[in-house]
Amino acid sequence: MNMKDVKQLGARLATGGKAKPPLAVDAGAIRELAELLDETGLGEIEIEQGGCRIRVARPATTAPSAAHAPLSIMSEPLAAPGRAPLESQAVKRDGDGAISSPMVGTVYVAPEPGKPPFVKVGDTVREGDTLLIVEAMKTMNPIIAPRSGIVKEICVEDAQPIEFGQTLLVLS
Amino acid sequence: MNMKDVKQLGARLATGGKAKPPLAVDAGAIRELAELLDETGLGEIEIEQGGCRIRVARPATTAPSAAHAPLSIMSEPLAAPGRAPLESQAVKRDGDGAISSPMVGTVYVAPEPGKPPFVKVGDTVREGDTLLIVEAMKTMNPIIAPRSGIVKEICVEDAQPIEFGQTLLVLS
Amino acid sequence: MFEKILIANRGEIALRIHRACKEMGIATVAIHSTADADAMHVRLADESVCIGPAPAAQSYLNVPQIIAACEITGAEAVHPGYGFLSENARFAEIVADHGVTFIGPRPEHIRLMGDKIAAKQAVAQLGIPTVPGSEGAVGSDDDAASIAAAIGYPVLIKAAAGGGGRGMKVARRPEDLPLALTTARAEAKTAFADDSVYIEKYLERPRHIEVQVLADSFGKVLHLGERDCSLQRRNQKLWEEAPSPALNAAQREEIGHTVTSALSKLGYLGAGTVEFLFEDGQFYFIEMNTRLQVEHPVTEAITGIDIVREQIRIAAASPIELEQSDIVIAGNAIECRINAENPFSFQPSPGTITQFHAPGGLGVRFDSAMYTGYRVPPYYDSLAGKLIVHGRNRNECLMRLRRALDEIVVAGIETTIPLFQKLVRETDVLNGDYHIHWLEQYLAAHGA
Amino acid sequence: MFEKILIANRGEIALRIHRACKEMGIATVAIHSTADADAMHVRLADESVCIGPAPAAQSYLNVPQIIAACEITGAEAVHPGYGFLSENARFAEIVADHGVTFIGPRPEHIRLMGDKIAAKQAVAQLGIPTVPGSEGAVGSDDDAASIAAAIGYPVLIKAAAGGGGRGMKVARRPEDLPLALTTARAEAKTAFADDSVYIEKYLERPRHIEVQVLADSFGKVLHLGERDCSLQRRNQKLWEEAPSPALNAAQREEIGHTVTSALSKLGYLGAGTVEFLFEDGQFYFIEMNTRLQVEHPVTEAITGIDIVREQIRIAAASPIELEQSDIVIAGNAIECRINAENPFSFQPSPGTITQFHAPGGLGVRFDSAMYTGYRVPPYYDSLAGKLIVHGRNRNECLMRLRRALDEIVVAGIETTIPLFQKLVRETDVLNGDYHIHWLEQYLAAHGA
Repeated sequence: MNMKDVKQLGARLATGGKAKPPLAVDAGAIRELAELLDETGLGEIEIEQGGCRIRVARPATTAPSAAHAPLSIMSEPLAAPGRAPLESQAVKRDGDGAISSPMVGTVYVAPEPGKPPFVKVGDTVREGDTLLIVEAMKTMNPIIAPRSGIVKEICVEDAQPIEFGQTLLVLS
Repeated sequence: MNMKDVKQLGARLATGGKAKPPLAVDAGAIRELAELLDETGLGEIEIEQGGCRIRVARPATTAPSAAHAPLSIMSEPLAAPGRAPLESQAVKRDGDGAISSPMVGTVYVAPEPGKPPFVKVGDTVREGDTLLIVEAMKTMNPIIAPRSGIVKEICVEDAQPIEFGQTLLVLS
Repeated sequence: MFEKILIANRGEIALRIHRACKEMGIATVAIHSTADADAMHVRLADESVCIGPAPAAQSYLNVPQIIAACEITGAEAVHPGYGFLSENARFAEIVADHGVTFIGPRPEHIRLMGDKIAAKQAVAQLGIPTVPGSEGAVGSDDDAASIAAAIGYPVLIKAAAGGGGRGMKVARRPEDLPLALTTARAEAKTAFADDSVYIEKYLERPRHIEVQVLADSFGKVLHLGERDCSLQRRNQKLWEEAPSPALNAAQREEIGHTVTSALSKLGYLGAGTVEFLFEDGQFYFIEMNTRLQVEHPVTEAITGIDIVREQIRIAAASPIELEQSDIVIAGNAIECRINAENPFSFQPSPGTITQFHAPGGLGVRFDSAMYTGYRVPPYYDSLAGKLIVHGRNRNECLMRLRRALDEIVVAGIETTIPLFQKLVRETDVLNGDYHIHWLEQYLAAHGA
Repeated sequence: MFEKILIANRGEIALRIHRACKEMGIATVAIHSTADADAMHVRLADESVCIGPAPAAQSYLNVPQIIAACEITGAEAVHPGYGFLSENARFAEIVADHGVTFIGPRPEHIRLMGDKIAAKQAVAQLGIPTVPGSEGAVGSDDDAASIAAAIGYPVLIKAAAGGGGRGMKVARRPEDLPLALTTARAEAKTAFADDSVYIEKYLERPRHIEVQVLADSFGKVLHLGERDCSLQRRNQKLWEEAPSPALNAAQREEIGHTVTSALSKLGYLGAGTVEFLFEDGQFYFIEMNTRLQVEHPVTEAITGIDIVREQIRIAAASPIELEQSDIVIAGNAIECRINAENPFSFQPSPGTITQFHAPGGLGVRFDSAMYTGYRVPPYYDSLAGKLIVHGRNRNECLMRLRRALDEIVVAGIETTIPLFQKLVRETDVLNGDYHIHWLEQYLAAHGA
């Protein structure tokens, strides 16, 4: 169970249990249940009581983990077969601030080689500003700020190949 | 886990629910249920009583469950493939009273066809008494009471084939 | 030979192509939608690129993204598999325009065979038999009678403007013809405001038989025998076998020769399949598939030839290293399509596979992208695996199929396995005595 | 034909035999120890009988219990697999005494081949080449020199009372002989208080080559070509292939003929394997295995013949339906033994398989009783699965092996897979240039 699921569960519980403060009691319960999962080695625990219900579960092992995982496009080839699964490095980040690539291509941080980058960490940007450029099929596609904010992190390097959905930049 | 245990657990949950804020985690109950999962080999346990409900589970089962399970020697052939796994019917019972077969063979409850059985349910037997006979390779092997007791249950029928370790009879 | 191939597909066929590449020492690039991030083809490929969201139109059919994926990975060739972009002539052209080799036929042949009417005319000119019929609308009843006599009864009267079965009548004997014509014309008039009808040969219980072809860039065209794919439901093949229980060696050689000589004249390149209806010893062209087919493994089983490997070699301008006389049909093979759907209602059944265990042993091949914990996504087609069994004769093959079907474990979703467990015990199937309507009739009779 | 067969074994070979039975329409009885209650062969069999606790002596080697299991299930025949009771002549006799057919050779031939000295004498009389040597202890140095000259150098001087390498000296040339004799005699005297020595041909880098034979009750004896099992560690075969990279068709035919004519004279029945050392074009008998062998699937792959099926048919007094000329060697096959052990130290690694995924695709067979969640028990041998790949030629076979090895998932225990992933990239292995000491030398050089 990842944190996102926990939050959703908390929110759902909070809605159901109208009078209670959103997370106070539930978070504790979930934390306790999570500890119990660890302690007991259970797959899941579900509790329902007086209109409230908690179910916690460890995600079932899904994929053959000893199968060699694919190399994401930006990682160096791994030498040995039989390696452990990699999390895809192209996973979208949670949270509103992440700007992900709408296309496959090559990302550029500056309008031209040698020129200063469009943005740096700490810069304040306004909605509509160009943040990066993605080149695909000889076309330059500007990546535009969807809202104003401060550049918290730039997740790519200049001229790096990127996948669809890959996080490029995070606005705070 | 027998019904008595379930009821006790449920009762404790209900009690706990009253004394505590809406969503109380009865860690003791869950720990106990986890132990019961271990003990019983169950995949999951769910308890609901008086508005309270606990469900605990182990991660997914291990063996290919859709593979047709073997027929134990005393069951009728199942017609359809893809059936659910059978628990081996030859599983040894827990507890001191169970007398299990030390060999593969055919069990007889009486010294000769038509004669009265060696023992009946409710009989008092003494250590060394013959309880049954198992025939294997044309040899008659008496099954001897390992201790004195009362015959609580006879688990086999006359002339039934039996496996190694199969429970024949229970002494109380 | 190519150093790196991008596999523009998903599921079992992406894995199939990956396997051929690895056996040739070629690196693979998997593309995938966000829904397929955990898919087997992605896990096994040397590199992977997420090209779009779950809907196929935005991912597996998204040409610019696929081209961009070629560019950033440096793939030298693209294998389209089947479905998706595999018979898209424009895609083949765009790939070529970007300096990447399309592993498949020439765009003009993809285009030609994609137009069913033009295809029929073209192959007829090349000597491939088609369903005989009037060239267009028939005139008088006398004209119709002489055409019908030439074709041979039974004949089908069809509304020229028609469709959906309306305005269609069968005349089984000459004396049935006038009434059939009158009725068909009346229905056509009512339905389409046009009473013109045409006549063609009516096939009552045809088999679906298709011939697998390989053609290299040096003009060599070989056939690998036929497949019998008559067991279908709503034109979806479910059970394919090779060789066909209905063909003898002479018929095989004859239709094989007809097909290879036609495609040789056409200048065809790559793998392809010419599909026929077959009845009373006669073949009637249906269409040509200018791509790898789902059921290619049955041909691989009986010939020992890796068709995907040959596709790749041909695309790399290597010659086929075999002659027609090297192609030897050994034994019998059957493929069952394990679809993620209810075995009788065919209702799709996507979901998580809680347990998966492949069948093993002698003569059994299982091509599948399933694994324990894999989630069959609801976005794509329901094919989840293919069981292919090979035996020295058809009986051994059927018995092997039976035991292999009883070994597979796919829990958590519904599959077509129970249907095949029934079919492999049906007398008609055991006898090879079936036709393209058999399965639908069987399902109707057995409460499907 | 039998209606029901009891499979007196466990693991992958029990499953292998079950599969052959199911394909012949024969019901199966699995026997198992308490440790194997959840085993795959038990799960798939039509019936199962628990015959004893985990230790093999009390279960899989427990003859009375196995006979009792036949009695209560009504099994008409017993297939012993390999290991356990498969080469126990007394078991074969007891089975027969109880009116049950033993699927294997006649007890007298099991007994004969079980006595290594008697076996060597018997096969030599039947015309099978053995390692040449002095008939017994050699006398004077002059006698020794003439014997050595007759055998051909290099020769090995061995203590007649010897063992463990003591009292063993190699003479590579005639001039080495006197010193080798003196030293060997002195060592023999010290070690065994007996200075008699004998001489035999010394093989420096022999290959292990074995010939698979089938003989029916009508006097027909066929050979199915050879297997090369030279890649061994401590006499345990790890990698087997067929045909041998070292044999040509003429050699194959010659040794095949030698073996079949010898076994024909012997009146042998059933499947058997005659094992040889092979060096410089010469074969030297090691022993004969009067049972199915672990590595039989490589022969099945290249001949298409189901050896277990043939065993069962022969035991049912059916004639072999093939002639020697029907046996055609097609392509190459390699088997890798996937053992539950450390790939380099070979330390056993029993435990629970947390994830299992079999390799698939064209030309790949996986024989294994593993499944996700299966617990490899510590009581029995470490063989957990066999990967068998088949290709049209040795190179295709090797490339297929490489990709299949990279596909298998066996998590939770250590296996020999990483060793094979290395071996399949070693030049000597790729060239087929190896002998019975190669693997031990390789492991020593690579830090095993």
